[in-house]
Amino acid sequence: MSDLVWLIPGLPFVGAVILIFGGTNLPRRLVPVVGAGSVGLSALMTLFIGFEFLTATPTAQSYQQVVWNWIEASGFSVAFAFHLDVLSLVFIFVITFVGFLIHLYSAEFMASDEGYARFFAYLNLFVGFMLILVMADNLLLMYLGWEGVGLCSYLLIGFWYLDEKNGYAARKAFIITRVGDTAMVIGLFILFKTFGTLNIAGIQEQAPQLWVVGSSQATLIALLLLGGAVGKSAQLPLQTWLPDAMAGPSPVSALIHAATMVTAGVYIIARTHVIFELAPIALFTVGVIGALTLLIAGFSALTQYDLKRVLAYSTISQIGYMFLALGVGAWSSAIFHFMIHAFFKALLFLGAGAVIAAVHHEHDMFKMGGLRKKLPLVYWTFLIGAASLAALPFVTAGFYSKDQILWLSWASEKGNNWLFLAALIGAFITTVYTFRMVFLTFFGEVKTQVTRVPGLAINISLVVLAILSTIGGFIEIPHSMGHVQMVTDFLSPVLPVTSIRPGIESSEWIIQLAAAILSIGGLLLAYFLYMKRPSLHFKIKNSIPHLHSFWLSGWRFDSLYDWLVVRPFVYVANINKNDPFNGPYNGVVRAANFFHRILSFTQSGILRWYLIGVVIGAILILTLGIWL
Amino acid sequence: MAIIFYMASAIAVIATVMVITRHNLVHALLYLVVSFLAVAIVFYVLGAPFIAVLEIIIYAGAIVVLLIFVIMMLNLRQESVAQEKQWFSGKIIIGPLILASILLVEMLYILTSGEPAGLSENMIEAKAVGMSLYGPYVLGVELSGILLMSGIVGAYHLGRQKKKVTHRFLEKKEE
Amino acid sequence: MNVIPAEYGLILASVLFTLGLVSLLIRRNIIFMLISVEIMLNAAGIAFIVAGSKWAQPDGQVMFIFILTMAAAEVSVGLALILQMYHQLKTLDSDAANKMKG
Amino acid sequence: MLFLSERKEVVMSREDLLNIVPLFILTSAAILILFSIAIKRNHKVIYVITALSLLADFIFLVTVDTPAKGIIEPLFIFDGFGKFNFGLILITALALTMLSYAYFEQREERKEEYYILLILATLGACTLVISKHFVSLFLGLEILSVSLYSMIAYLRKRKRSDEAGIKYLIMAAFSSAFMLFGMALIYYTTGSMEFGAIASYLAPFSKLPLLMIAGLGFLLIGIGFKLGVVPFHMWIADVYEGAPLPVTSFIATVSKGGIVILLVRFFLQINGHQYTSLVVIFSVVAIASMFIGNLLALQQQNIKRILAYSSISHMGYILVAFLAGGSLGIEAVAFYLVAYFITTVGAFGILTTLSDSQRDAELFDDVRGLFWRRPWTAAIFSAMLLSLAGVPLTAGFVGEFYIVAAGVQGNMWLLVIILVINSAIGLFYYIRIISIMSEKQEAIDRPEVTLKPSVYFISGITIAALVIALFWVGIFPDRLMTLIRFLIFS
Amino acid sequence: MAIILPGFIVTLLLGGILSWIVAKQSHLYARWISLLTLLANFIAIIIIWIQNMKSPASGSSWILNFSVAWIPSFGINFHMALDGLSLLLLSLTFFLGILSVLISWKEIQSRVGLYHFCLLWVLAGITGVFLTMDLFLFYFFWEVMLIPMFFLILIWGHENRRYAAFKFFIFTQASGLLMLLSILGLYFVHGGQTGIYSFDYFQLLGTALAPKIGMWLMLGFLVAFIVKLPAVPFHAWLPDAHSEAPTAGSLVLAALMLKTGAYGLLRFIVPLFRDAAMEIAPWAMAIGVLGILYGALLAFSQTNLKRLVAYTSVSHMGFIMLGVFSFNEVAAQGVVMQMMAHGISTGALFILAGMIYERIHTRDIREMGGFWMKMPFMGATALVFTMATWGLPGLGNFVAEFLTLVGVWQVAPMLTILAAIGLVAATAYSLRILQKVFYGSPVVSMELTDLSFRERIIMGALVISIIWLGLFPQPVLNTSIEAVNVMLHPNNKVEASVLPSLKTGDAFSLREKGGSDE
Repeated sequence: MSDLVWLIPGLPFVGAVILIFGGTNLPRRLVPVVGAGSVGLSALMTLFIGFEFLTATPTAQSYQQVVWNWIEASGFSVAFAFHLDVLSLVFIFVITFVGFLIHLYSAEFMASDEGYARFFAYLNLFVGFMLILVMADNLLLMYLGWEGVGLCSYLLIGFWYLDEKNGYAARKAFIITRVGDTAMVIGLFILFKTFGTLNIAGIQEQAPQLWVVGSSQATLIALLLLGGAVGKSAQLPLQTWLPDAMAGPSPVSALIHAATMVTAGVYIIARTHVIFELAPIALFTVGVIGALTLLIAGFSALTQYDLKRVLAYSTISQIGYMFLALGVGAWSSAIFHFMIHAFFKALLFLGAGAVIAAVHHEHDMFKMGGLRKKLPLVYWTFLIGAASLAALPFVTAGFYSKDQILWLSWASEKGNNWLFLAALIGAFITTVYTFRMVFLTFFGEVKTQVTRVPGLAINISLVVLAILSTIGGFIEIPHSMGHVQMVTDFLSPVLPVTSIRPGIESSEWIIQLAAAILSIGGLLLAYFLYMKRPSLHFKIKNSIPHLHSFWLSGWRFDSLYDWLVVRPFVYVANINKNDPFNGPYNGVVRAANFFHRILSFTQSGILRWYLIGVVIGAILILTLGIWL
Repeated sequence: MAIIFYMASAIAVIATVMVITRHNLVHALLYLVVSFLAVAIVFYVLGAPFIAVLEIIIYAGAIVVLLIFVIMMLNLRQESVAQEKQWFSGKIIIGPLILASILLVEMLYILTSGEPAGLSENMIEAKAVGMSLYGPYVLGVELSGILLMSGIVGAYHLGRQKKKVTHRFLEKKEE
Repeated sequence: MNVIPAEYGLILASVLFTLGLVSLLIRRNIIFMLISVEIMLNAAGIAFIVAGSKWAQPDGQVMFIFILTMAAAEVSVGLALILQMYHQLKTLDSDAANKMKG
Repeated sequence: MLFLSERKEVVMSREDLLNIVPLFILTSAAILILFSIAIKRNHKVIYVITALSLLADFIFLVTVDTPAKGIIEPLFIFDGFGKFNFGLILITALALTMLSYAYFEQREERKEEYYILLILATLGACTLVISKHFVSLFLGLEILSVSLYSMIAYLRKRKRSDEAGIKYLIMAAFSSAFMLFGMALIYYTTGSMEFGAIASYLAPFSKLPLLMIAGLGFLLIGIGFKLGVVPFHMWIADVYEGAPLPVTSFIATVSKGGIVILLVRFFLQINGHQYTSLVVIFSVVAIASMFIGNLLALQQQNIKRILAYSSISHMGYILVAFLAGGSLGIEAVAFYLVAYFITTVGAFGILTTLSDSQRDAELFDDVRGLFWRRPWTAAIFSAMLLSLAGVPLTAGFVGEFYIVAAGVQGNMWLLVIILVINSAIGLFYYIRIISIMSEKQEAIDRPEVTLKPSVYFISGITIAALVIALFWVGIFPDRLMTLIRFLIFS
Repeated sequence: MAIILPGFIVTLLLGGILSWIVAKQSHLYARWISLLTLLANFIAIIIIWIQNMKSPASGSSWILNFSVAWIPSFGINFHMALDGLSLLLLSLTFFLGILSVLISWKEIQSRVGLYHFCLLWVLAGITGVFLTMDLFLFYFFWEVMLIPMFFLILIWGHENRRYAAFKFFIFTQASGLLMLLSILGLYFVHGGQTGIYSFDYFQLLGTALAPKIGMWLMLGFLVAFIVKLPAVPFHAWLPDAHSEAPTAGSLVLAALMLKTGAYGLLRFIVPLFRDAAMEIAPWAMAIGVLGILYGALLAFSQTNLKRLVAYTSVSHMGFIMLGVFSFNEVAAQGVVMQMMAHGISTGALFILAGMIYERIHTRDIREMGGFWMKMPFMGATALVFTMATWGLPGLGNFVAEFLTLVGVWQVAPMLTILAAIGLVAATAYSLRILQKVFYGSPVVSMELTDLSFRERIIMGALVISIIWLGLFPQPVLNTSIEAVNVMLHPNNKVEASVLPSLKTGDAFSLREKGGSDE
């Protein structure tokens, strides 16, 4: 069965190829069958292979499969090979299953769209590339997947291409991530120069022998890889593309911009954790970036009007948590949070999509309200997702995953108080904006007509995800509550266990209590501001208009980059449009023509003038003769 | 002998200056004859009596006559003199004069730079010239015949509409 | 005083040559130009005679005879052309013959 | 005339006689035509006589086995170099004759004297290439010049023809005067007019005496005038424009070729390369010619004038090879002349076939859209122009290659680089003509040709032969190279 | 067997003439004859390739060798030889040749015969450049390919064709002449040292050059190659020529003719002037990087679609400069890949531009938009090739650029970083194409038809090739590796690589007799 590993990414590609070539000729009914079916098959394959892999005796640490030799040139050798271990299994699992659910959702959600086949083709392509990304056995192949998902993200953000705005958002997303990717590519160059290979396992093996902890080269490489991760995962300072990426259809936001692609940065850091561990500065940077991002995005989320933008900022913020976890060396916690986040954020996006579809594609939360009655299933599932996001204690999966991060950011050897504080504030804000969203959308008076009620496919996906976002947390329960460590144990062959500062284990419950209080406090605050005294939040908003618009615009990062990069680039490009290098050549031409005119003037047609020419020649010759 | 050379040279130069400053073509031609005659004397002094004679016959005689023929034929009258005066204005002369004087100075410098040499006082008689002409240079003589032939044919073709003045004259010279 | 320095002969030739040249440059009347060319050719002939005399050879004189021939042919064709030109342009102004330029 | 020489004591051996027969054939042909005119004017007959005599002369030259090097003291030398160029001039003259027929047939002028003048001019040029003495140099040059005066002004109804004739006459006589003065100075200095004797006089000098420089300088004026190099180039465009097309091509090829050969012979004999002053003077002339010629042609609208100006720069190119010296340099000059002759005759030949009875085809309007009206003509003309530009597949390319090779071997880097720059400038106006031809516009209305097609047949054959030669030499130049090398060093 | 090498060229030349002749009967004949000629050549080269892949490496990088005396007076032979590099480029040439005939099927309606004549002759010249092993012959073909190209632009080009054609011709010819000077210089230096005057590549390979002479000679070659390549600031001819040429002309220019410059760098500069090239390598690489960035910058601001694509070529060719002058094997392999991949991807973009022009008669992207709606198939192919342009992994250009950069990193990290920044800029301009042309709301009201069957074949072939190059580049890399190694390390392998049938020593013995050689 393991021989068929290549089929996991292969099947979605096959689906994509069928959809591309079949295109509009394919019967409309068949489109979702192919699209969702291929991913579903892939998910099944994952189950079987995962099962086999885990039950194999003796327990295999990893499994490699070389499909073919990709590039081999004078010592540069890279294979098209897959690598299976527990880390990738988690990701594959999330990708295929959440992916399948989102496909299922899309089958209904996009049913009336003209580009139905195109949508599924892109989506399948994305799943394929994403799987390659997480299954790649070397960094170059991973880069292939990395760029591939970027491409699909671009295509899907700009899926409704008729609107210029969407195209702009798509380009923005792509180019900004490209900046990060470029840094990563440079990292690959250095890695190759250092190790002579790009094979991840090989690098993991050699790195500790080659570098001591804190080696500058390791730091450099780690920072460059971090660059890629930051771009792809929309972290500071390359986070600005994600809110705009919401221009894509909601399933896209769910799959790409919440569950999978944006967490690729988390994956790559986890994957190359050996390097990061050798580079404490880089690792610390990861934590700081995570902390800052989660705050910045959280504050921005507080002010948004657009339902999906709230979710987008929230995604940035949550990935910030994951980065924070990585930064403090809580590797498995990051992965755990990734998984849970994939569930509830996909759920939220899908729910939001259903809401938006129901109200004539209205995105503004302030124009919604009272949808609780009209869309009960959506409401309930959305509420579950929101609770999970807000990490309401005990019943939600989000609580368990986030709590672990909070705890470790304080307790880990690499953690510190500031990071912890940031995480704590972030948790509070998260609850506030989450329930602001819930209250504004589903409570209050009815402002819009509901025209479209979700059908079976959407409901199934929502329900399944809602279940996952609830029970998903119970696989990892903190010491203070019963100590289940399924994820950490599961990942332990690949990711080291976090070392805790000695002697503080007992204080874990304090942290948990604080977190629980904060999240409930946030809920109450939101309730007070948006349900009880709805006028109050307007007052607050009006009292701090500058801060509000500052947050609304995502801390003005867009304007900053506009001024720093975009405008100068466009300006320089435009002034150069006519290629100044033509200047010298035109100058030569002009000079030649000038001399031509002068010389033509000497050809006056007058005989005596010609004779004078000869005489001058004679004088010159004699002068030269005398002079030399 | 030398004094004759100097005098003849002076006359030649002065006559030539007169030639180039006259407005009237016929006057100029008369000065030209004087110049040629003076040059003929110079030739004689330099020991080339045969050439001196040829100079008089052909340059001072034939060529000048030919020119006068044409002038008569074209019937150039008083207005041409006036025209010539007008063309021969001061401004136009300066440039060429400067150039020519530069050239002259350079030539004089070069000519006097060489080692001084005397001229032989021996006459080279017509016979010697003839021996040379029909000895080593006989093919040259034949080529000059061809040269004249091309002159005739050309002049004949170009001047055909006219009374064949030029033609007849040249035929005579061909003999 | 009896021996004439050879350079003097050449100087005479060059002075006459230059005079011819000046005339050629300043005259617009085409017949005058032809005359000027004759003066120059004659001057070149003088130079040959001087050279022949210097080396006491007849070759200079032979060359003079060829120059003479050439001058005659030149003048005859030249005059024919001048007639032609006078008939077409009704002038002897050499500057008038400037239809071709540039 | 042979009787005369037989009677004298001057010894003329059988070899000498055989050597001089080619000149004799030309002279006889001229006289034969003269008689033929006297009996009855018939264009066709005279044309045939001319063509046959040129052909016979050429055949005689190549078939009759004469000793490798014959000298007729003091005037002539018959060596391989001379004979090669003699033959080249004859064959060029033959081609021009072929092209002339159709051209003059259209014109009501009396045509017959033209052929006499053509033969005499050819004779003059041939004299130049075999002369080794000032007398033969001077006479050859003057035969050429005097014939050309009349040939240029041959079409008397054309004002421009006349104007060109007058200009050429005055300028030629003027430069001849300079040249004669220069010769006199050289004679005065060295006491001889024979190249060899001059060379042996000069041999001990490492630096030229001033008088000698002046003499050579004046001589150069005469030669430079005929070659049309800067600063003696100004006549060239006017004369090219004014002269009838076949005459223009005659001036461009035969007249210049003869002088080039003479220059090479003289310069080599006196070993001019060792005198800095001469080399500098020639280099300056070469550089100026290349630049000024090309720049003058740059935006010119008249094709004849373009070709005139381009010929200035081509002479500059030849001077580069000439200055490079060495055996390669001489070969290059000879080879380039062949290529240049083929190309120039071809280009003017095409213009000849395009001309009508009113005027010559020389304006851009005359060739506009030619590719669509007469594709073959246009293609051939393009080939000729590209050959002038030195583009591969054509003879001009190999010629240019040869020159550059000679220049590189002689380490004349400055000249060679200037040559390259000028090739690029030159390319512009050649391809400009081509682009005019490819424009998709109909040409201005011109009267239809009224001549019998058979008249054009001859021109057509000639041009076809030229095209074949152009590509043959361009693609398989080895034969010609070997021949030149063999003749020069035999 | 070796006769096939001149056979390629002769077939093309004859095919061209034949097309011209039969076009009088029917345009269709001319098209079919051109197509079949190219197809025959393509099949032949593929057969050679396959055969050669089977046989194990014989230690020699040369597969076929053909030599006859041409101009013995100068030691010039009609010498052609085929190694892996030539093989690849020939395959590319014939492949794209076939496509260029196909894309002209409808586009060219006037002077069809002459058109195909020119097209085939250009290809013949390019083939000659890739095959010849005699420097004179190389120069010969180098120039020969210009003329028909000049006519292609001049006669069948767009509005400003005259200017473009002139600029193209003069730039390339002038630079070519400088190369001729260097060739001759090398010839005489070699002859002076060994007494053997020959233009033969293998003879000249071992020439020892004084540093200064070597530098100047190298610069002569370099100018010719980097004008053709082109490298900034010698690129001024390219945007004009590319944007004014007919589609097939742009295709041949971009995909093939530029490669002759790259080929020249690899084949001549590197082995012949190793020391001099090493010395200027930093500058050359800097020029390469400048080209990458500058080309990308200008591509971004263009409004003429073909001009835009032309500037992307400038940008991509910068990688070739960078790779060649890094003297690194990996980078050199990247350069070879870049030649192939850029040929296909940029060629495809020009073809697309041509197809759009056929439909809406403008190349101004401001007048385009929303084409995806009407022409999804075209949009999809455009997507593939814009992706290739910015180097999406999985497509050929990525392999090329990555190998180049990995190689270059070994010697010049800073330049590599700058070049990598160029990749970001590449994303910007290529997405701009997609956005302006295919996305947005449709501005053209006229009826647009999606790709026809013929056009689908063309684009399909290109798409398959670029993906094949991206995913399975190994056959290409294997084919070129030997040749590239020989060029990078001339000392070890050159002797072995000369085939026994060469005899160039006897040429040009006359030269020594020529008296006045200094």
